[in-house]
Amino acid sequence: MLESVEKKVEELKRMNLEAKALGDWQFEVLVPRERTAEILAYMKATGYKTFIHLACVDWIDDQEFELVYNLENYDEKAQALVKVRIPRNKPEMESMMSIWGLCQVYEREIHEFFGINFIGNPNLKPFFLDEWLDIPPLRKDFDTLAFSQELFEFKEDESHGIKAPKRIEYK
Amino acid sequence: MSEWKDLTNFFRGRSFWMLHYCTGCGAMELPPTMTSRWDMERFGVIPMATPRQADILLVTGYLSLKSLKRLIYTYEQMHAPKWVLGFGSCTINGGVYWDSYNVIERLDKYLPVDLYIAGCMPRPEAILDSFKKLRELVEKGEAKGYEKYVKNYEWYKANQDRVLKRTKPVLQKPEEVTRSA
Amino acid sequence: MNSNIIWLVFTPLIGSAIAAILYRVKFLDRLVTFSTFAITLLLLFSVHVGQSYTFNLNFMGKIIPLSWNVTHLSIFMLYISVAFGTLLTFYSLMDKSRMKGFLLLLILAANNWIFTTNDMVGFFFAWELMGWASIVSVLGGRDENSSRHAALYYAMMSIAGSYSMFFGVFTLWKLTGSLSISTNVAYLSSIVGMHPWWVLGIVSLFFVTFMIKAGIFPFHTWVPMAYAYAPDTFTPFLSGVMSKYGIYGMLLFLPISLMEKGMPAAFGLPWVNYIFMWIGVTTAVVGTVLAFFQDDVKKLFAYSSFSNLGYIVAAISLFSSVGVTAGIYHAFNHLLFKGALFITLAAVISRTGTSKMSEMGGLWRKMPVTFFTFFIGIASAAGIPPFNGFGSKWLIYQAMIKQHLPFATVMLFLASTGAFMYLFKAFHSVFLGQRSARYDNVKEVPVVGQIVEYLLMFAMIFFGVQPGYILKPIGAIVSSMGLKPLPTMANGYVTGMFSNVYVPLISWSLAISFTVGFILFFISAKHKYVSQSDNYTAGQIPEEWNLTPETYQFSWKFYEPIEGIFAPFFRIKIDGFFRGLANWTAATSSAIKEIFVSNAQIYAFFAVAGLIIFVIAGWVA
Amino acid sequence: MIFLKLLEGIGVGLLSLTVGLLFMGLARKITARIQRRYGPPVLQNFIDVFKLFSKQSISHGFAFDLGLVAGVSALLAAVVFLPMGQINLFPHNSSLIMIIYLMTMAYLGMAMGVSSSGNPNATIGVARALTMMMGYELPFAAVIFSVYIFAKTGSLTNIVAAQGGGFLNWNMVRLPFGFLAAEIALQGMLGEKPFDMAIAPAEIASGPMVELGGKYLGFGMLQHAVGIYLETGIMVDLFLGGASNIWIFVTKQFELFFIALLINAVLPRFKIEDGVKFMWKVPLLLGVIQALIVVL
Repeated sequence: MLESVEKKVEELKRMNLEAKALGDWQFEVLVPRERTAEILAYMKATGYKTFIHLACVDWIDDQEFELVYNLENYDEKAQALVKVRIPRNKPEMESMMSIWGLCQVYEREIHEFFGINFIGNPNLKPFFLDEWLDIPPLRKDFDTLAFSQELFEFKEDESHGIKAPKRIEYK
Repeated sequence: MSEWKDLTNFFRGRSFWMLHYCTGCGAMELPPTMTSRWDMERFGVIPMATPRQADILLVTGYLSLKSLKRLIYTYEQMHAPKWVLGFGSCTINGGVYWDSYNVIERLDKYLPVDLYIAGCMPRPEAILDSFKKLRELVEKGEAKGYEKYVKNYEWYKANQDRVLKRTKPVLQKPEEVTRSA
Repeated sequence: MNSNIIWLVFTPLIGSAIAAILYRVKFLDRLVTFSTFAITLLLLFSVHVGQSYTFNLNFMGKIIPLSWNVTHLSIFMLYISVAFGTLLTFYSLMDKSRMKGFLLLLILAANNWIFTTNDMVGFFFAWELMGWASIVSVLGGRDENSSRHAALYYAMMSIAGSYSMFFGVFTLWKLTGSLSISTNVAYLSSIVGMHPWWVLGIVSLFFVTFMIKAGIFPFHTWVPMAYAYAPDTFTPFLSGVMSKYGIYGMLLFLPISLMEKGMPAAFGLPWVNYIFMWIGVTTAVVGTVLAFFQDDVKKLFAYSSFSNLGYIVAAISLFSSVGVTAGIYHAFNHLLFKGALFITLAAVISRTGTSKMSEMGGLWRKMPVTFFTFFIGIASAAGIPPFNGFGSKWLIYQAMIKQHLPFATVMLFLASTGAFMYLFKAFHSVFLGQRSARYDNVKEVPVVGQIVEYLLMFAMIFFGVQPGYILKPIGAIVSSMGLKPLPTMANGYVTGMFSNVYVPLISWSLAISFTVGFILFFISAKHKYVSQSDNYTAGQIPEEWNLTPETYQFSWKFYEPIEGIFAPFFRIKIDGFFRGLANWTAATSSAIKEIFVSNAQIYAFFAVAGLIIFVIAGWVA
Repeated sequence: MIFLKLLEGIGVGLLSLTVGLLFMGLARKITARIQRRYGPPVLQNFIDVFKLFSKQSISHGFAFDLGLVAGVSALLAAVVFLPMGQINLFPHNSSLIMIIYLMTMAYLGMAMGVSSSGNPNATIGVARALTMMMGYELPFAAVIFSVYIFAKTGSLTNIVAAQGGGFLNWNMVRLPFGFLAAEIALQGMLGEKPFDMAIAPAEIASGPMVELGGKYLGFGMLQHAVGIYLETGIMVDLFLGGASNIWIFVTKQFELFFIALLINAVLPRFKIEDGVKFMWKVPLLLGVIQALIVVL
């Protein structure tokens, strides 16, 4: 494990955050929503200058969305995952555009696919999907098979051997 | 007059100018088909730069709703007679994207497909075979997709509008949609 | 004694007076102008070669003989200028600009005077009248500020030219005691073998004036400004007719000529002619290159005029029978096609209200007659057979090659190819491409304008297919200058030194091949017409991109790659040279003023020194 | 008599179309062989043209129609003045400059047609083609005028006649620098690589041809065919001593075209300004050297 990663994890733990190393060069840190801006600014100031990606995970059993800010430190060759959990019934989050202007695009995308509202982002217009009127498609409660069958008019046809596909259950 | 038609069909079948709509992985199969290993120019098939010049439209792979719109626009800019070749299982039934909310399943609901090439992806041999098959169909005067499209334009248009110009949610009722502006 | 010659001068003057009274009523003003032009054209039929008239003007006790003499050249120039003027004034009947008819008539009077006079006083006076009337005419342009600036610049250049000519006239008068042009030219011809440098100096004084008026490099700087900012219906006259005064003057003095022995030769030409030829070639190339990058369509064609005059100068400077024929022929052709182009531009500008090419486009559906006139105009200007510009360009190449001047010919060929480029740029930017929505209601010019356009189209094709009608009078001019005229064959032939071109044959060939082409076009499968926005756009519909016709029109930075190649040459500014000269003159004049106002002793010193110089000069002379 | 000339003229036009299309087919075949492919049938281009004329098409208005027809017709009108072997319809009227200016009409027509469609790609292609034209016309003009001065005549018939009497009298041997310069200029004239910026399919969607389909594209192809015939024909008359009969003439044309083809098969594309600069450096220098040799 990289020494700097170890150090960073210790440092973050001292700041009352849940942090743990995930591998030799990667660690994650769980941040409460109201401290996100502070921690991200801190990370940026201490070497993790590059914002790579913003991801979102829909933990439907916990009724929570998890936003993952993926940061990179190219000097140390280390990576940080800053995770923020927000409640699913009130999907709201502060925009991090003041720290990385690049966040604008990712937040716009997350808004489109998960319906999370980013406060302070000026442009959250739909980006990929044309004329989307259903619930955001990457939420776990969105039934994509049913949607597909409904929209594209799937019909079973025994004579041509077209059968309804089986739903795959993930465990 | 029928001899004249046969003659034109004979020439048309031997000079397919192709517009390849490279959406998916199928585009990868075309370079070997064009170059020295398989050389489709033997059959008079050469790639063209714009739909105005092309005779056949090769849809190489899955089509998202967004690219379907462009494909229809492209198809309508081509000059008759024109033919559509559906390429790989994605154009037949959606392929691996069978349950995707944003990838269409059957291309021939929206455009008149004259010939499907099965496979995921089809090999260059299959592509060459399809050209030969299409040539036979054209010579017999059976490949009439463009006429079908004109004749059944309302049906095609309705299908296109159903997926491209949605006015209400597909699954949910409007009040259920929780979506902030 | 043929007094009908001076009526050529008086009729326009009378018309001018009437028009000046009526100038507030625009239509009457235009009508009087047109009728005067038409009457002058009719009067011309009574004027014949060889007629002359003399009138002794008693000016404060001195007898100044004013004489008129009609030569082959003058009758030719009179016919083409007055006929074109008549056409132009007929077109101007519906003109709404601030152009004043009486000024045009003053220019006509001067025009007739210049082309017929045989005395230098009359020539100088008419030259001044023409100059000042045209300067005031330039003031009436659409953009008041720019046209004022352009007129001022033009006036400055004109004044410089007038001084130069005045000194020339004065020197000649002092030398020979005669004011007759033909006498003086004969005198100069007789002494050129002994004193080539003197003759060169005197002739240069006149040539500077002519070069300024014709806008030859390096005196071209006023041309683009004056042409671009003059009233739209005056520019055709400015470019078509008025630039030819310079050429006419040069043709008067060329026979002197510098062809006599005693001058060192270069490449089979007297070196003065050789240098003059290169000035012409430079003019042609510089004009072409500058024309590429203009956005103002009138400016573009102003540079084009400038370039074409370079052709003419290069041709006549050879002073061979082919060269002079080609030069005069090109002068006529240039008058016709450039006049037609500027008239169509006036039509377009009157309908669109702009002369910026980047703001136009796609007008061909709305103005088909204008479009076709413009099309034939640029085909002529590019020298495409069977239209009228072909014969003269072809003859110019023949003349150059006969003198074994391949490099100059190649440069002229470059100018010709370049001409095709900028002509197409103008053609595309004005008429082809996407039409902006604000021109949806643009209409074709009124019937009067259309008649003129049809006539011009007819003339461009007719004189292209039947060059003999022009080449025969030019043959007479050439032989009157003491050169062997080109053999005249049937009307359709253009005969050069190396080969002939029978233009009607080309026309027939074209007619048959077009017929075949259209037969093929109509028997093959059907086509249907679509709107201008139905374009291939990589699958995207232009509205989705928020594309408007204006943004979808390619007319800005049309020849950017070429611009990069020529960029180093753009740092040289001829304009800057003249500005520097003006500043220098101002500084010098104030320094000289110091001499007179500061100290009586210094003044006396300079006066004595000047006297001594005069005495010595007189003794030497 | 006139009727006979008319028939001959039409025959010459058909001949030039046939030979041009055949050359294009051979070009595809040879290029394929260089790339180790089998290649299309030699007559593939005839099939293509026939198909194109049988297709329906769209037009952008009468200027579009007129322009495309003018593109072929003006070249066909020019080709009858070209002396080719024993076929020389108008021996007293074959001025080279006249033929070149007549060809310009075809380019003007084509440019007008495609630009009136309102597609900016087409206009960009035309602007590139004209820029390139400025590049290659300059060395070509230098060569033409050298030949003029050398042969003391401007008529192609006489230029051919002056080269009679064996291989050593050909201008190719007499004026080697000029021939090289003209050969490079020919590459630009034919629009072959490395000078094919005008029809760059990947950048500007085949440039001038972007809006052409059906018979309009057919006219475009025919124009290219006649263009090949005319340009190589002029070169044969200028440098290869003409020919005694049409078969030798076409063979000589094909030799020139074959060289252009080989260069085309192996070279990538110039940038437009580099293309013009190249033309104004190497071939122009050669042409100027030739002109100097001729004049001095």
